[in-house]
Amino acid sequence: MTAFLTRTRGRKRLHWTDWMAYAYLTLGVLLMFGPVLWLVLSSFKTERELQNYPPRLLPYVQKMETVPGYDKPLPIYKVTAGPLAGQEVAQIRRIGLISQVVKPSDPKTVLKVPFKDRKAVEHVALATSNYSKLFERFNFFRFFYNSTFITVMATLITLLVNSMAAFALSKYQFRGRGLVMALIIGTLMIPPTVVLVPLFLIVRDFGMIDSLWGVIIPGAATPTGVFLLRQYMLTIPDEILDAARMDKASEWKIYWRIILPLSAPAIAVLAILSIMWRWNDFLWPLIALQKQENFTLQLALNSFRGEFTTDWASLLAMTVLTLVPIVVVFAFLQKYIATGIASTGGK
Amino acid sequence: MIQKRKIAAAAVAATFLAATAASAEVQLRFECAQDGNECDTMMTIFKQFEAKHPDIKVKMDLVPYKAILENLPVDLAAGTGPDLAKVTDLGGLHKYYLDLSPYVEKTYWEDNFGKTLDWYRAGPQDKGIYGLQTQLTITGAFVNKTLFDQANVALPGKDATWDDWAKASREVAKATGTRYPMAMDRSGHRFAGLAIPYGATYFDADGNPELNDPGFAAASKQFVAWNADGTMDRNVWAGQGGTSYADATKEFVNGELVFYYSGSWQIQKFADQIGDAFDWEVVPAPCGPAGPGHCSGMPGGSGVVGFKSTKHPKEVAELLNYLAQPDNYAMLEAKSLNIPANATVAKAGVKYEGATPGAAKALNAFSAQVPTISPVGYAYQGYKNNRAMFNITVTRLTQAIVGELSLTEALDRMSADLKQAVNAAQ
Amino acid sequence: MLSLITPLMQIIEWPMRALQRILGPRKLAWVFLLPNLFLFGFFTFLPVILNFFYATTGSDHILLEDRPYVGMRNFDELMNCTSYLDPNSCQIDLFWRAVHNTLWFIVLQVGFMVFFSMTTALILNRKIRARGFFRAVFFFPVLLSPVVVALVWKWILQDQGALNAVLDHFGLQTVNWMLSPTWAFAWSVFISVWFHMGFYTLILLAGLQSIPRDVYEAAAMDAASPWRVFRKITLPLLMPTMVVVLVLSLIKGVQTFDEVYAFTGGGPGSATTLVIQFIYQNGFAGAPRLFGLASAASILVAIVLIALTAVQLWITRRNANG
Amino acid sequence: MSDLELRGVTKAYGNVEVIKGIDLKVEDGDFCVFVGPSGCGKSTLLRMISGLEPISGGDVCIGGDVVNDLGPADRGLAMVFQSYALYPHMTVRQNLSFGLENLRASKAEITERVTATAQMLQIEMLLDRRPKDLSGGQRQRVAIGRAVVREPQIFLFDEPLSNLDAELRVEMRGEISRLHRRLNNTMIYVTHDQVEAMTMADKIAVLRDGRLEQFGRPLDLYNTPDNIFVAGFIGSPKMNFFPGRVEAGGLRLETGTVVALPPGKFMLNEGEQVTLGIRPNGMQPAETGLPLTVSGVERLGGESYLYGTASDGTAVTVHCAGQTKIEPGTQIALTLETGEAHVFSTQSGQSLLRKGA
Repeated sequence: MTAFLTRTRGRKRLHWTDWMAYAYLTLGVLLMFGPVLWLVLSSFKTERELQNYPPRLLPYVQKMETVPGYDKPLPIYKVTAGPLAGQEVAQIRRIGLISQVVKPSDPKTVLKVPFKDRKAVEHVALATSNYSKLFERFNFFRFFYNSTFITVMATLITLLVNSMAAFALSKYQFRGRGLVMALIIGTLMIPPTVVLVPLFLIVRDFGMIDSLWGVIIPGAATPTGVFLLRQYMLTIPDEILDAARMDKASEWKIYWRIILPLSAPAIAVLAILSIMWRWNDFLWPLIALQKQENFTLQLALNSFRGEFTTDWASLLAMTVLTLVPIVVVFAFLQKYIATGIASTGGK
Repeated sequence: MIQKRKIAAAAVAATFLAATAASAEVQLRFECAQDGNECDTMMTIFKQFEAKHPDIKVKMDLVPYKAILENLPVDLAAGTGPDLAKVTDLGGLHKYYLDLSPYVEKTYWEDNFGKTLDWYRAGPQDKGIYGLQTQLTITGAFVNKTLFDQANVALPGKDATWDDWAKASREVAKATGTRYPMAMDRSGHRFAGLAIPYGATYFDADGNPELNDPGFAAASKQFVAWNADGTMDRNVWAGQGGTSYADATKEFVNGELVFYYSGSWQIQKFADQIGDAFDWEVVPAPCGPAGPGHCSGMPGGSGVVGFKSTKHPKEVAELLNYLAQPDNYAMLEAKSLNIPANATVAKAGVKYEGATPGAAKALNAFSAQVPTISPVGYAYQGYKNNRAMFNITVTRLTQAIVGELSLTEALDRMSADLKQAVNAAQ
Repeated sequence: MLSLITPLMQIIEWPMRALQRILGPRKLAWVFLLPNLFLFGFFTFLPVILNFFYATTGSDHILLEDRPYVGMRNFDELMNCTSYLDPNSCQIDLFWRAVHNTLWFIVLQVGFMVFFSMTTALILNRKIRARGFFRAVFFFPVLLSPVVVALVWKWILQDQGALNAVLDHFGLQTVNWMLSPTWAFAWSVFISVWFHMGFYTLILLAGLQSIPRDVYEAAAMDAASPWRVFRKITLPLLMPTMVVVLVLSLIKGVQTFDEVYAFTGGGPGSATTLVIQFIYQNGFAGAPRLFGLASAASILVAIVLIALTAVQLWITRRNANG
Repeated sequence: MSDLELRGVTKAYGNVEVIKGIDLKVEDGDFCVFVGPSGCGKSTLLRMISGLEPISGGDVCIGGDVVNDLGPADRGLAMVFQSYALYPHMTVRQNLSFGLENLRASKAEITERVTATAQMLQIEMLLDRRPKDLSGGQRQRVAIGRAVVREPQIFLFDEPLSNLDAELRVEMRGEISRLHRRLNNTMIYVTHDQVEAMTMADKIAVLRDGRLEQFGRPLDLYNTPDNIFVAGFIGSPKMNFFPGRVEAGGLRLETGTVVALPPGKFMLNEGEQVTLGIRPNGMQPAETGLPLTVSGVERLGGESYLYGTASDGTAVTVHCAGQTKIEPGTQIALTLETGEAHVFSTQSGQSLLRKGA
């Protein structure tokens, strides 16, 4: 438990708390990652396999074989009962409750097998066409560019604007500070869904509808970000700022040379969150963007959802594709979260 | 406002007309969401149109269905809508529609699209032409024929009632060990396919909508009972809440369901996914206590409309008129595997492209049901607040199924909800 | 990255220095706030204000200028109950069902969320092997879209889903999870914790970095018991971050919608219908859109949330002092 | 010239006055220590001098100029903070050069001054490390180095040694004193530790409750404290205080003992309530005198301390040379060396020493 809390137990033998921790993590991997892994596997399933009920873990397809005398490959079944029990046969056609089959070794002789006494022979196969279809179907790279542009610009603006505000709100005493803070947290209380329409009308009046900036700008001053950064900056000792002031640093310099680097963990978190929000954002781009050439990956992905049916095979493949960049970004940024540099030299 | 905008647009156009010839090209934006390939097929036809009208370009924005349902009305209200779109809330968006009648041959449209034109209109007095029904759907029942064969139960005949089907399905399910005898999509629209044979009228004598007529109540009672005794697959309705949609496609495709009440749009999917696993069929619309005249499915579907806010009404109308022509329309229906709403095309019959024999047979079976659709079905489909009624039915009926409300309470709540919705929509 | 930022910051330094000379360091705070306040004011605050106006209007028109003023009618309708404890006695019974569900939901969800994200953050903060991998694992679900999350959990929990298959394999009683109101609710809480836990873990992980290592070393020298170390050192020093997590998890807990909606649709019946679903279905997916009612409901929710947050902050502040 | 003068300086937060008007002049090159119990306002006063804390009233003058409106960086000061406040994300070298960069010194000059400072403080080998990799003493040196490198007119120290262990503290004390002799700058040093004050200061300012109690050389404060507070605060162990009353020819203590005082040294009015102050080394065990019950004995080898209570309950500390044989629990008597005694008015606490005596 101490090790839980202190992280600096540098002994060679594993403490029992280490075992606990690893047990927890193993369970975590199963529970947190298992479903995700299943999704990734499922993105390689055919639409038919996805509709399979009950669902299966791995992507299966029925074995097909080319039998001499037949133009198309025939599906292979295993016979479960009767004289042919245990043998693999290729089905030519099914009429009512009877299957007409041939043995691949003897394609001339047509046999009849009760429909109930056969079982499809299946093997694991990846339906990579789910992926290749995406690139044929629409201009994937255009959507990728739009998503990337929105994500990068929005994150940069969010980080700059939010960290400046958080700096002011955490390190200055001024009249109205409490009010500003209360307003910022207060607006969090109104569910975002309900303000979409008013926001749409405002953005329209700014002339930003159907432009990428119309997606970038409105969410840039996120209250969550300001709140998160402010609370982190509160933990930075004021004496460091004083020291910098004595060192003739201007307030702006204190902001970007002292506060920003010292808030690196929180900035990294906000960067990850902002990237994630923007990359995955669906509702707002859906309403703010109209022309297909401005669409983001999420909009394209959701266009697989029709009125009655969803093309899950394509949707899952696209989901996995859109996940890849953000996972890479996370892997890169997560190490900054652990950059503990808060030691100021004091006790 | 629109008038002003038109004048401004005209002025701008006049100024630049001489200067730039290229600016004479008209671009039409078409917003579309699809289940299969409807939008893509329409685009191929539009390409042919472009070839004939080099000055008009059609640009399609393929969007999630959610955008059509939830965002398009906001866009239209805010004046940022597209020129035309494929919509499903046919009556609800009426106030934004462009009247095509000044630009198209009215008699052709009237003769061929007859009843569906009403769905886009404001009311009986309205004689405008607003939309082209590109996808006519009809609700109906699919059965797993193979299971019937295995159980050695004969399919109930042409005039079989819902009750007959329930009995037969239960028998088949029991004999074959199938999990679910019957299922119905979780939709108020589908429920009408049960309610109409039970005598539901949906409108009172004055034409006001209602959700508590005796027929409707009887159907509700039956439906709740079937959910309670396991005749209906409870997962579909009781496993959900609110207005969310759910279907039993999975169960049917996997042979776990004997009788599935859904609609014509499923055919393509069934053909693809069931393949050779079992035989399935579309059966005639089940009847009910209300008698033979009421054996009817619910019509529905989507259509393409132009919007008043467009700067190019003439071009929009030309485009829709082109699509409405028998050859083009037939091609659209043939490729997207839909039932034609155009009388000429329907009479000639559609040669469905790439459809398996089973699918083609099913499509034709549904086509055959179109003429027998009950007037109640047409009226219900054409009522502008029908989506509110669908939603209310689903929400409240589910509450009765899971026991949150008694059936009486549920019916009372439906009436109250409907009143609130109708008031708000006025 | 740094080579990009430095010149930019240096360019801004000139005007900022001039402003500092004119305004003095204290008023400069407003300059730092200004860009954020501008964006916030127009794109976050103004829509919220407009929302208040929507709440006092009726009809299904979308533009505010088309909507007739109805005063407090929307609020009156929502509040019209014989007993607030019995949704069936209310005019808008579904709203009150949703309120009841949501209250239960946040009690469970916020509790589990804070507990598990805290535990996970503490463990991930240790010197363990493959730390980056484990962090990613716990953060992964956050990256998924609600539809996909609901899809995979339906595979697991549906009548013939993976969980029942496992139960069946071990000869245990299977349950149709989606049809039981209690289980569907419990799983909704679970899924939403599963979905969002990584978010709070990440915030706490960053917060843990602000605790100087030497403090722990000193505590280790004092042979303080682990629980005491946590209670007396980690927690107080983590307090600013803890406040973020508590406040955000409460607010976002009340606003839970997407994943539960995609998972159960609010069912069975209305067993998992949460307040935001009510708002969404009336204001957005509704036909006709009862936008006024939805706005009014959102304001009532906000009022309750403000009260709850105030209580929460008051308690954390008191605890921090004591 | 870098003398510092405070004229009627006050500080108030809202209605609460924390600095209640202080006048003080620190000469150029002086090492001046602000000392007082915690909460006396000494750190606030220092921050007001530095410019980090705006003043509410009065003037701060440096080198004869009023600097009230100048920012901290423009006053030509450097400060060493209690927590050192090193920039944790910068190396030692960057910590030292940050201020110089802000002053727009040339690269060459920065390198030169940083190297020189590092050499002087013997931290050259630490230049590329970060603060978290340094020991407490090393961090302290870096903190001082960061102040030194800027070559300020006046150094400000805010309890810089309070985070160090006892041994290091003694060492650093010497170090700072040497630094002062070497740079010969004005230094203002805040501490709550009177030993630090006594050992390092040229001048001590004793503060209490936002007021300046006394300002002067260390030994002046020790020998002629202006009031009971200063008398009790300066000197270790603390001065002993006996309540009593002025009688003809001397003082009658509460214990009943009568003490004769040097005539004319104090302004005494018969019957007045006074407090007799006498340092532990102003008393000796003897055959007769003030009775004392010994409760504890500390033998330090070269000297010993006795702790006990007088008959009226007053706690008393006595210093003895050598290794005393007195055991705890015994009753002894003390003679008081009245030549070293101080007398204060019990009512005002002010010393009753006759000026010029």
